[in-house]
Amino acid sequence: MVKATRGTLVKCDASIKAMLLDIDSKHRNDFIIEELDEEHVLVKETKIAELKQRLQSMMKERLKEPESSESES
Amino acid sequence: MADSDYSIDGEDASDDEYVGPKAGSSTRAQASSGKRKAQATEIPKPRKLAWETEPSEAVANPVEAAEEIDEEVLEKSVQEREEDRKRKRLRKDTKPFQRGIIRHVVLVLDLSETMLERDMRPNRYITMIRYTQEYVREFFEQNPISQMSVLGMHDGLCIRVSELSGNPAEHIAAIQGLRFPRSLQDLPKEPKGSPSLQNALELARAMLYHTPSHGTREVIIVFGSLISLDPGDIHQTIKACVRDRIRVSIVGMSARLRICQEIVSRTNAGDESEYVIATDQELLRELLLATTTPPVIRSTEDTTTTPAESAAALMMMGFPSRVVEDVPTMCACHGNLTTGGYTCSRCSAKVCSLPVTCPSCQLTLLLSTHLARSYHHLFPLRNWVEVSWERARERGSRECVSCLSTFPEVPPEDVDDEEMQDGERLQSKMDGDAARQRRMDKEDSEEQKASESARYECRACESHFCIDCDMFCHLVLHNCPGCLSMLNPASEVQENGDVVMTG
Amino acid sequence: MSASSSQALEYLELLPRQTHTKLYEQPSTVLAIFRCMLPHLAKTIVMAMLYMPTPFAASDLDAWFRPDGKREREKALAVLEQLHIVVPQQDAHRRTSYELYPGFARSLRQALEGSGTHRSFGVPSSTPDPKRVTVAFLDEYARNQWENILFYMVGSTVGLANAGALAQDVNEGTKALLRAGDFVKLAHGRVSITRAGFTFVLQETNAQVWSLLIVYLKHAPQLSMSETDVLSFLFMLGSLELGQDYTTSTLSATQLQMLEDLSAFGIVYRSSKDALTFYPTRLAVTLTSDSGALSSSEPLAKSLVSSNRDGSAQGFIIVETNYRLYAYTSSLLQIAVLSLFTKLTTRFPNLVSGKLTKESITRAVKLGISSAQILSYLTSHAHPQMQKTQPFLPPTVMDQIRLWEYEGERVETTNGFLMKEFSSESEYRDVLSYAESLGVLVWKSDAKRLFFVDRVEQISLYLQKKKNRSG
Amino acid sequence: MNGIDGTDRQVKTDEGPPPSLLAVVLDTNPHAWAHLSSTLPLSSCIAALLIFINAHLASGNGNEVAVIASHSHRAEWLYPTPHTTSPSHRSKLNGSTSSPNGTIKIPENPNKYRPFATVEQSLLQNFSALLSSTKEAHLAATPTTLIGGALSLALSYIAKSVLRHSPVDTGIENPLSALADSESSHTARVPLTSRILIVSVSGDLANQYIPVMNSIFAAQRKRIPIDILKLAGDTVLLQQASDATGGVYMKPEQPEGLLQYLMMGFLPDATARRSLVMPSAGGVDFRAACFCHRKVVDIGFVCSVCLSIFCEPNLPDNLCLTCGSYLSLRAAQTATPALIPRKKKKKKRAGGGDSATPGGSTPAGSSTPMHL
Repeated sequence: MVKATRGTLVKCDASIKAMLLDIDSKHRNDFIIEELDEEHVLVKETKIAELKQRLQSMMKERLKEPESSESES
Repeated sequence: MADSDYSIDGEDASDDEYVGPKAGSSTRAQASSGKRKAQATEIPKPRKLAWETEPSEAVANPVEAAEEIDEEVLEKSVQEREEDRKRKRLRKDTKPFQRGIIRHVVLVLDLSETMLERDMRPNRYITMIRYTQEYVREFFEQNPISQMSVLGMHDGLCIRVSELSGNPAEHIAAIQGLRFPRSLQDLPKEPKGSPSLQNALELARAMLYHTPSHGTREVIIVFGSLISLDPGDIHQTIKACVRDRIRVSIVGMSARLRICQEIVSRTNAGDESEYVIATDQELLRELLLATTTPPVIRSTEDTTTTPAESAAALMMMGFPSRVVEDVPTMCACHGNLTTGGYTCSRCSAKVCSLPVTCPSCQLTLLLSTHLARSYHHLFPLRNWVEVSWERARERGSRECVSCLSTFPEVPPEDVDDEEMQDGERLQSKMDGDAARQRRMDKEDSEEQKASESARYECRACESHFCIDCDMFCHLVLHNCPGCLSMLNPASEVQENGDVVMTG
Repeated sequence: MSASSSQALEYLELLPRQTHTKLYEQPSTVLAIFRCMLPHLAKTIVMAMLYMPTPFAASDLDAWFRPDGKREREKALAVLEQLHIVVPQQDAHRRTSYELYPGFARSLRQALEGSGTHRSFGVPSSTPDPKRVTVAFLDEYARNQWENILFYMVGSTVGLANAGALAQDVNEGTKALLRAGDFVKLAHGRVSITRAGFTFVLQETNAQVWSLLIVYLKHAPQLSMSETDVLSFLFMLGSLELGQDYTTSTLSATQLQMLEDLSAFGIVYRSSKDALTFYPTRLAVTLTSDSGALSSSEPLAKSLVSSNRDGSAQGFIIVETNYRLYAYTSSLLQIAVLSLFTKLTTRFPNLVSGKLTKESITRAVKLGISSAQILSYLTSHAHPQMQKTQPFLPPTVMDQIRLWEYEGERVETTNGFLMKEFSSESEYRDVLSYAESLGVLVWKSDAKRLFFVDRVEQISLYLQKKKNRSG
Repeated sequence: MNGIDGTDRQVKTDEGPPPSLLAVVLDTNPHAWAHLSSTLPLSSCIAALLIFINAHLASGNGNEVAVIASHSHRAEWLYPTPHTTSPSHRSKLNGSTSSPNGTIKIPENPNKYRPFATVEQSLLQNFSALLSSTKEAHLAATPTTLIGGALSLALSYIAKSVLRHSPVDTGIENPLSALADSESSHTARVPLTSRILIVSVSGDLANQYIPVMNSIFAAQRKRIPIDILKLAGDTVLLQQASDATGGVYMKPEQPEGLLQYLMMGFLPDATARRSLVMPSAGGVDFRAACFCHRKVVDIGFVCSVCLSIFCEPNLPDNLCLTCGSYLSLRAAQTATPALIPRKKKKKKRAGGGDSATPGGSTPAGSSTPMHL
């Protein structure tokens, strides 16, 4: 029988996926429903906002962004 | 011959040489109009007589500069100036001249090193190649039953780019082949050396030598150089061209050359308007496209009466039907397998596209629509005249007849004016329309410019049109919606199938 | 179909069959649905079937379409079936044919022919109104009301000092509705705008109106109003004539109640609460006509947005390749919207200037505004001078805005459904190709027999049908 | 959420089909309708046409319509109404119709969608005015209809509407650019797609061959398809029109079912037609009819001056019947402006002046080919 699972499809590159899995494993696997392939993950629809936020903060601490010197004007 | 006579221009006009479809005619007409007006007021002659006298008058008048316009131009509003510009693009002359519908044209391209000049982008050569392809397409659109050949002036010689034929695809492919050769052995024909006008004219003359007499023989030269490196006396060649009634038009890209001027004026019975200079790319394109209009047939000086041996001829032509086949068969023209095509009405050979000369029996095959495409050259739509406020009031027109867009409101007139006008109207009635005729003559003779009331009137049906419809009807449609929307009693007289109501 | 009507279409599609049936009783509703909800080919199909004496055989329908038009055909038919406009049937020989839903067909015919006595296109007031108002007044009224609503949402967020003063005209009902629609939220007694709210503000007026009305519709049952009544009244409003007064005597109680709310939005105008007539404003009459498609009404619809009082309803924004932005406007609302994603520096009486910077864009992205929204806003309000180039905005700026967004957003998300556990390869292929033809397919994995769709209703219908057929 | 790549934005901006302008040319030739009256009276045809027009207006919000009657003695606007006496501006747009002040008062009808009522009302009124202005004399004067005039009106109206829709034109501040590409301004943001529908009942239209042909070429150039619904009679001319412009051609067996033909065959606009199979004229006869006996000919003889076609080479006095030029028959027999192979050329030149090139003499420009 065909089953339809509600969720949010997240498309990202492999490095981001690794970070997502990392976040997931640290939070009782509360986010990810299913890993689909290298670049796609199925995430609970209700949790997507939180996941994004966590990803953002994780990126901030891990990646040192080049200081943008936009304010030349 | 002035532009004013819009009635039938009979045999009597033939002793006057035609000035040319381009700029020349208008200025001259303007010069003559003043005089004619004076004369017309004195003697209210019957219609025909009034303009019959004109040709001699016009010829007697030297071409005068049209300086009087300047003052008016300053006063014009922006809107009017825009309309002005638009109307300039209209054909200057819409008299129903006999035109050479069946044309034989040799297009000569300059492939000398001056074409590498970069004043046009990316250079003259590439610009020319690009525009001539467009030109060929438009040429056959306008002249479907004509023939063309392309030559190139390259390194002192004149090379044959494509043979005389009526298939635009062949010419376009050949012109493209100049830059991007079709076979690997050929090198691209990059511009090289000097051009030779004499060689080009000789070759063109040879190509046109056997064309039938009912068609025109034209050479159109795109010339970018300032020299011509000739092996012999070019004046002899020019003489030979005149003898073979070849007409040469030259589109130059550099300064005016004396020799070009001479070639053009000698081969065009003294008319130099066929020698034009393109100062930029846009102009080059425009000037090229201007030559797609069939040329006016000019009578020679010595033939005052109908010549014993007329050049006009009755041509046999086939009107094949389209066939659709289930199994592909070979076409006679290219040897390709096709599932459909046309079969020659005489020998049943299958050809794949029209118009074409039947490859097996030499019958000209075409569709009736191809002939119809040329009709608007033969029966051109007359230019519409500007409408004064007075006239607009008289007609009470409020919107364009064909597109129903509203005209600007007619300004209120003074009571005095009205009375005067009434009187005038009465007067004009008594004169048997002479006054109106006169006014129209005047309007007609002037250059096409914007109308103060934004209305343009067709003289035949007296309908008023807006500028956009004016442009559309003259450049694209070639019909007058006003005339065609009324049953013209005159049209019933001619049962010939070529009823022309587009006055 | 524009973005605005597709919202309404989505809402309509989700309605149950009974609601559809009831809706289709009114010719004006049917006509409005036909005019602005259906995809173009669906209209063609409906019109072809409307006067057809027999059901339209599926094989004939196939033959009518070109082979490469299959995808469009499936899409059109899916929408029609979803809305219960077309009913598929099977005859004894198991051949499928389609028929129009009789009620829909009857109403559409009445609408086209102008027959019947349904009086659903609005009954004009028979007595001349002594206090007749002009179209200009109605436009002004509508613009004021609508701008107040927008300003209420935007003003406080960007912290304009006099925001409160301007927003006081917004009545409590409207405020509650905005909160219910999750466009704004109250935090510490202050109104602040939400993501959905930003999306809302950046839309074109017509789409805004529909967004708000759909929220209104969703909450209609709570106010003990019947959804059908509300919907058909809205559709009727769309077919009215601007500047004409209509009588309220033929309206139902629900509709009378609605009138009050709608006049608060600026969609209709009533001279007083118990007036016997009402005037639809431009917001109402353009409800069912895409303002974007109409060249002449476009500036009018825009004039509702841009409060350039000098009447230039044209665009006013100039963006230079160096990211500088100049906006010829004095409207507080426009300035507020601009300041959502621009670093504004100077303000003159008729001009504000600023710069698109990385910070300003990322800030906007964080608030939930997408780069596409920013770009479409800038494009649709580009100054005529900018409109001469194609595209209107400098490509470098467009690319940079997108890049700034993606820098912050490293993932792309799509809400929807994962289809799995297909019993056989053929079943998987079949459903997959159906989803593909509907255009709902987002991702698939042939190896795992999985695919992801963003809409599931039609697919589940399809599966059900399949089951019935086989079972 | 939104797509990552920039193409998504593009798709979003140009949604929906462009507005479409339908110009209907209704052939109201009284003679032909008299023949048809038993199967399909004119009144029911107009009723069907009105429903069709409403359906067209409903199919797109920007859709517009124009109706022209091609009557026996004149071609007349039915919609929009021309205002010859009182100035008033109409809006022909479907969405917002301002009431024309004065001339036509549309009674308020709560059962009718307002834009539909406007079209219907003015169409019927103009039509009855046209009928009442038709006199016996007009009917006696001609058995045919002014399709050429009606087509010309429709084409210029469409040309103007297209101009109005292109933003190039609205930008009054840049007349130069408007000028530069008034011929090729197809880059308009909201381009208007237009088509012409001719509901034709008249048979022979040959008396308007040239105007109709000119119209066909204009339509071809502007890419305006001409659809033909032939209820009675038969003319090759209209078949050619639809074939050359890529329009629909239908000649229904049962004219009673007019409405269904209209709804199915003629309603789809250019956007929809891309994915539909539309009926076309099929085998079109492109053979010409000769000007002398109106015989359809396979091989004809064409006057080189005015391009008149004759079925036989023996003309009285060898003068062209149309333009009166003297025509040499020799060319007709030896035929063809054919290319002579190069080999022969040398031989001929050696042989001296072949008669094919009469030295020096140009064709006589004595006669002009037309009657005004």
